[in-house]
Amino acid sequence: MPVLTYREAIRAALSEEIERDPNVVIMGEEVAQFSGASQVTAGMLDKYGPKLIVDTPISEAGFIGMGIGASMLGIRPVMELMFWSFYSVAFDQIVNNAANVRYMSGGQIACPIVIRGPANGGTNVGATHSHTVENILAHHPGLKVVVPSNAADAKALMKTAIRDNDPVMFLENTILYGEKGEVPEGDITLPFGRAAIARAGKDLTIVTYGRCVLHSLAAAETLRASKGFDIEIIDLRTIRPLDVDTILRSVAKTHRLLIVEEQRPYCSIGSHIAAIVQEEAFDELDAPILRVGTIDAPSIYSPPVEKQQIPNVDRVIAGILRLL
Amino acid sequence: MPVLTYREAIRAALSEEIERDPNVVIMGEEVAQFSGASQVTAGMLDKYGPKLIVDTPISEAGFIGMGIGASMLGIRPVMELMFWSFYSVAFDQIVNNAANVRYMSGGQIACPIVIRGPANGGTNVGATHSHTVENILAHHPGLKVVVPSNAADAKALMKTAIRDNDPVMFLENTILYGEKGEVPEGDITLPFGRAAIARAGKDLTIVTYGRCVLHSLAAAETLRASKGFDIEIIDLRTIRPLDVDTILRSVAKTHRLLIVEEQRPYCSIGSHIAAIVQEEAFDELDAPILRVGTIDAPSIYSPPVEKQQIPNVDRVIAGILRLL
Amino acid sequence: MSKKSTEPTGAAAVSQSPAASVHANAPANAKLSAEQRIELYRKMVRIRRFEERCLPVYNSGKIGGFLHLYIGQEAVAVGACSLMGKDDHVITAYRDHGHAIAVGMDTKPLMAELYGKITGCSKGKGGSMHYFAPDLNYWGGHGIVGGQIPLGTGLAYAVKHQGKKGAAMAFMGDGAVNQGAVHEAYNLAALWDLPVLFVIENNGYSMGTSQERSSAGELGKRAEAYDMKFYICGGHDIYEVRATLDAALTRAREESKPAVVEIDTYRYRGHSVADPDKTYRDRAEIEDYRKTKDPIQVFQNQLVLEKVLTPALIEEIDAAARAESERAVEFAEASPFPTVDDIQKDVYWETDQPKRTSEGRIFFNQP
Amino acid sequence: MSKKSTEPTGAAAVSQSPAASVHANAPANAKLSAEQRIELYRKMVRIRRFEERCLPVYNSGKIGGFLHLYIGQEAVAVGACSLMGKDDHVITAYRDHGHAIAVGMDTKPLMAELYGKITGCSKGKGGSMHYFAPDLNYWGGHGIVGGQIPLGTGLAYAVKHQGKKGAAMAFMGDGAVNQGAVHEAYNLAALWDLPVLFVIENNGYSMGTSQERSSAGELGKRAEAYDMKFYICGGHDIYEVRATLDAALTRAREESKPAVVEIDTYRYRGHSVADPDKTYRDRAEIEDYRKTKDPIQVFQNQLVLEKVLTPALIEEIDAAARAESERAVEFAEASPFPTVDDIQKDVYWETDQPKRTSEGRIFFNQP
Ligand SMILES: Cc1ncc(C[n+]2csc(CCOP(=O)(O)OP(=O)(O)O)c2C)c(N)n1
Ligand SMILES: Cc1ncc(C[n+]2csc(CCOP(=O)(O)OP(=O)(O)O)c2C)c(N)n1
Ligand SMILES: [Mg+2]
Ligand SMILES: [Mg+2]
Repeated sequence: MPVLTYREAIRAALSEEIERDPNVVIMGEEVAQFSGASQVTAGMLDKYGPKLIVDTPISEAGFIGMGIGASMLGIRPVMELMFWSFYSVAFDQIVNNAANVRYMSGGQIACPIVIRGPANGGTNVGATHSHTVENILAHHPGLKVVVPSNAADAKALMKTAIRDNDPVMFLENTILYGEKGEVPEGDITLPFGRAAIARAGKDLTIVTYGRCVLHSLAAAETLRASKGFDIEIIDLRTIRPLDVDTILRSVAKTHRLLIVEEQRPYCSIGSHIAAIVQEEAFDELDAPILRVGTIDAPSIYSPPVEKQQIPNVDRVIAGILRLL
Repeated sequence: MPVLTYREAIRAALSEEIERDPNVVIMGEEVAQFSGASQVTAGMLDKYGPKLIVDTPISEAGFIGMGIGASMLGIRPVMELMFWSFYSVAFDQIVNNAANVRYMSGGQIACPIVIRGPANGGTNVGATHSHTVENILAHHPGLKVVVPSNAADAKALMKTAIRDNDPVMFLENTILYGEKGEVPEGDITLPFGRAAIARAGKDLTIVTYGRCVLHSLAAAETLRASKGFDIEIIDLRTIRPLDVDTILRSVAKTHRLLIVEEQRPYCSIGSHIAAIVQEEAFDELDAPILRVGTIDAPSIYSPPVEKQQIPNVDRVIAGILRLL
Repeated sequence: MSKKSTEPTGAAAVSQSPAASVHANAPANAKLSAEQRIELYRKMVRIRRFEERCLPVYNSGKIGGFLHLYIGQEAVAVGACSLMGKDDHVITAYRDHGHAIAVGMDTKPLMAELYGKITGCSKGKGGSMHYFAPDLNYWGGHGIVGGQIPLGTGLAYAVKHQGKKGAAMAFMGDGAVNQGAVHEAYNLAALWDLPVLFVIENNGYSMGTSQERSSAGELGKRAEAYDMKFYICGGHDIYEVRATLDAALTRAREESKPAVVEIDTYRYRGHSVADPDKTYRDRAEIEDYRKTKDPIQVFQNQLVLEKVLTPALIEEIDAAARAESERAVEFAEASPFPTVDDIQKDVYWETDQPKRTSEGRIFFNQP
Repeated sequence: MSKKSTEPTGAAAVSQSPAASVHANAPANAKLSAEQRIELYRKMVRIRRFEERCLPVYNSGKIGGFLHLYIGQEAVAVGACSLMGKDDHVITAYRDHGHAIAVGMDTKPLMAELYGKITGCSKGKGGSMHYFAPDLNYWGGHGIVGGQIPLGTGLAYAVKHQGKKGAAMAFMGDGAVNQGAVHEAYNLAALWDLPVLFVIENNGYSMGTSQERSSAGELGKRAEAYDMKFYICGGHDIYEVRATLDAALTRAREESKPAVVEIDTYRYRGHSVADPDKTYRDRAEIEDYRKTKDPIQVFQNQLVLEKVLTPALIEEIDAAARAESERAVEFAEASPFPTVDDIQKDVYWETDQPKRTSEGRIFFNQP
């Protein structure tokens, strides 16, 4: 199987879909001539031309709203936010127009738009550029939220996202862009809402997604070697829809749950999953559900300290050891 | 004790604070000449003049941002959002500037701003005007979030909010504005983070806030009469800071917890409280923590149906009956 | 309902000695047949009678939330929408009844929508602010001031991208121009030559705030900041509205160029029905407009002068419009409400299909 | 560090036969003492040497995140900030090193901030984009494009509200003018006569997007949309910057009037140090600016003409600036990092005090 970086995998999905469907356009700040601030769209302008690969002014509310409007007429815009953090200036367009227009029109309108870009900390870009926004997006019915952890998933989920007739919020990760993985060739898609068992195990369940899957896998291997723990790791892949069944099945087997997420704790995805699991698997739990997340403060710049603020292998290990 | 409406209580707090501190200004769309879309500031223009009671254009990002900037120099702006829903167009100013500027400056700057307005459903104003935003605000460290359920609290908490040196998000409720209550005279404040036991009981704990306190009290009285249940109701009053100790103490007594909130479920305040309580009171719980909230869809317009979408007395009773 | 609370349209109400519209000979108007002229007039009357009929329904408590009436502004929506070709699109804000009827929506589902009935044009989910008819190229009815303007720009983008010769008209009020999203859309449209008209219905007030208290400078002229063309015209004479927008639309379609069109108009009622309308303007101001510029009267006078309308026809049109709104009320009254199960329909495209395409939980219900 | 990677400032680098600045006699400049002129020059050199010194540190991996260099634009910040009185305030975007030094910040905590050290001006919490010195009326350093502009408007509002005769300068780039918040702030400032200058540092590019690819119309001229005055000037001649801003500031302070000031300038380096700077402009364009308009060279030539600077003094200033940046590096190197406990400090005013004022849980920690 070919090995691609996460970045290349997304680019491959974008390219294949643009070739497949004339309604697909790629838009955002610096996606064309500059070849993408994170190089995701590198080379695409040359290949597909300026009608399909479009640089925008720094006007997120304007161009995201424009994309939503265009999607109502059947265009399938894939809009890059240079950082998902910048959704803050387009927030109204996303949570009111994209999420609600179908509802307010009694189901007459579909918005097949994808909004994509990196949403993560760990790159020392400070409090205004390091938001993890999956909880805030997922809170809004009408939106779908995707957070791939590896190249193969990123490609397959991006293809699904572009073909989806609902607005899909696609959250990437600047630190994962360079990570390599085997990516099956051909037109492979993955349905939303199907989690992956990233590692099967029986002693404890870790529910996680995005880059934290990597931390969790490393922590599990370390503790396998040092303590013989056999940890199951569930990679959610999508946040809304959410594969609750896979989580519940695993908890019914391990009876212990740790949630690892790169989110600030208050009303995080992890808090929601904890609420669901304690409700629906109350009798299965042998211990409280614990969470490892981002230390509750704006993102600190200081590079070595930011490493400690967000989840890392050591903090995941510490979390596991509180449960086992 | 004088009886005031919730609306009058807030107005009294605003008036007393404006008289107390020359740095206080009231600003927002239609707060002056029109006397407030919800009449909260009625009469204040005549009394305090246009320098202190200021009508703004429909530019939430602009005027909220302006207020934040002014607060850095010691002004204490109390900014009205005609509906909290409109925070969506000022989102960046709130979550990046108000919440982060202290942090990014290493603690050099304080933002003593209050942003206030109604945040609730139930008035048939549809999907774009009925957001309950407490979870999204509370998620962001740097912000404080207040949600008073009655006139006395509204007054005392508003006074605290205006004197507070951090940005305070003050969430009112259009349906509560006309509710009357006794309000002690004089300069009474309430510290943030101190919940009220709205009703003492021993069979079950309800944690709630805002208008849902009223539903919960009514449900408790109904079930007291019909079934003899003795239900404890905790009114959080503030969402961040959160009075976790009072919740835990109550759960240690009742061993059963129902959370009632007017929020969509995914990553709601209730999901977060459930996550905390299952973690910190795991052995105290005799049953799963349940939640009664808003049915997970954008706000429907249809008046009789919207009544069913948000929590109401019947739905709270149904929730209680699932636990007792 | 009592006839008293309605605006007169009978010939007796003509308070001015009518002077012919100077825009009657503009190409867009000169080519109109008598039937077409009557149809324009009829639409304006139908809008007014429909909205007047809403008032007692609202006061009886059967309509919830907001009700923003368009009364006084009818010539704008009717004039504008009468120019739409098959690839032209319209979007507006919450004051959206006029445009809905102007594009051709049936008043029964409109009234049912106000009642929150499942037979409403948005199944009772949207209410007064959220009328939509994508089949008629009408994209609503939006509640966040200015938020629809980027959407309208996107409609124009799509039309252009798909190689069609259409244009989008994105309507907003005078207060909306101060929203950031409007400015961003202006720049995008001008930069990319998108065929969109930003139509400002300047009725002088954003709620209780007069234009001079909310906006620095002149509204239409702000287009110049983006090297965009702008037009300013009166909104009481439907011929003037049509003449102006015809020019702007033709340019948009042919040259793919955006423009701002500021149309001066006036609303007779409060901002919404809940607005007591006592704090920010004089009754005299309203009366003056009503007497001298009422768009229905002005057009009626014109068509009488043109001998297209007769007193009998005027009465007939009015009676028909009243009867129509009565039937709309009957339809709405007789229709059922959505059920609690309907709450979670129309949220996602996929869950509205017979078979879901994704797996897992997509709604997070609680008891 | 190698001298090679730095811009020359020696007299040898003067590539043009210097012509005296036509702005030398403007009141703001005519009144400057020789010492003051030298100080202006010194600040520009200090900014440049400081930033040049950052580069190898960045390349060694000791600076994380972004590093947006101001090299080429020094005359703007130094010129502008040299006009500040005690009630004048400044705020800018992420390209904020120049303004920081211009308002008088010490370079040691600036360098330490880049290292992420607790001795940094923002305790290592802000990094390159977030320099602040409220004690010097410098309100930062902001990362969201355009987001600082309403804040700057608020500074002006506060100054006016408090009855002081000051003004605020809110800096932004040419790309930022297309943000909605900027437009909203323009309208507010014009409507309410706030003493704020919106200073556009037009360096021709927003990242890789040239002005004509991002903005319709002319930037400064957009002020007219709000009936606001605007000024356009070159940014390579510090006298011109000072003459223009002096007029605008005086008007702002005296008449409480806002204005837009567009200053044409240029950045030599990529958008940030990570930008390979290969896709969107020619090297020749950079070289041309550097040769003909380098602000330090231009001012050096001017002051040599004025006989205020001598070759020896030029060398002395340069050497001192280099030594200063070297000391800044030493200071930063020797300083400690914040601890994990520091992460939750400086979030809330109240938790930074010896005693909290609220009760309950305010942070929600996890293991
Ligand atoms: C972002 C936002 N802010 C405030 C409101 C509340 N609001 C609704 S309509 C309105 C006035 C708008 O006036 P204008 O644009 O002139 O339109 P008109 O009502 O006159 O048709 C206001 C302030 C809103 N819906 N959205
Ligand atoms: C809202 C927002 N969108 C995008 C970015 C990413 N970004 C940072 S700087 C920049 C270019 C800004 O250019 P300009 O305003 O001309 O300032 P300059 O960098 O030239 O000083 C972009 C797109 C951002 N920080 N914030
Ligand atoms: Mg208006
Ligand atoms: Mg620039």
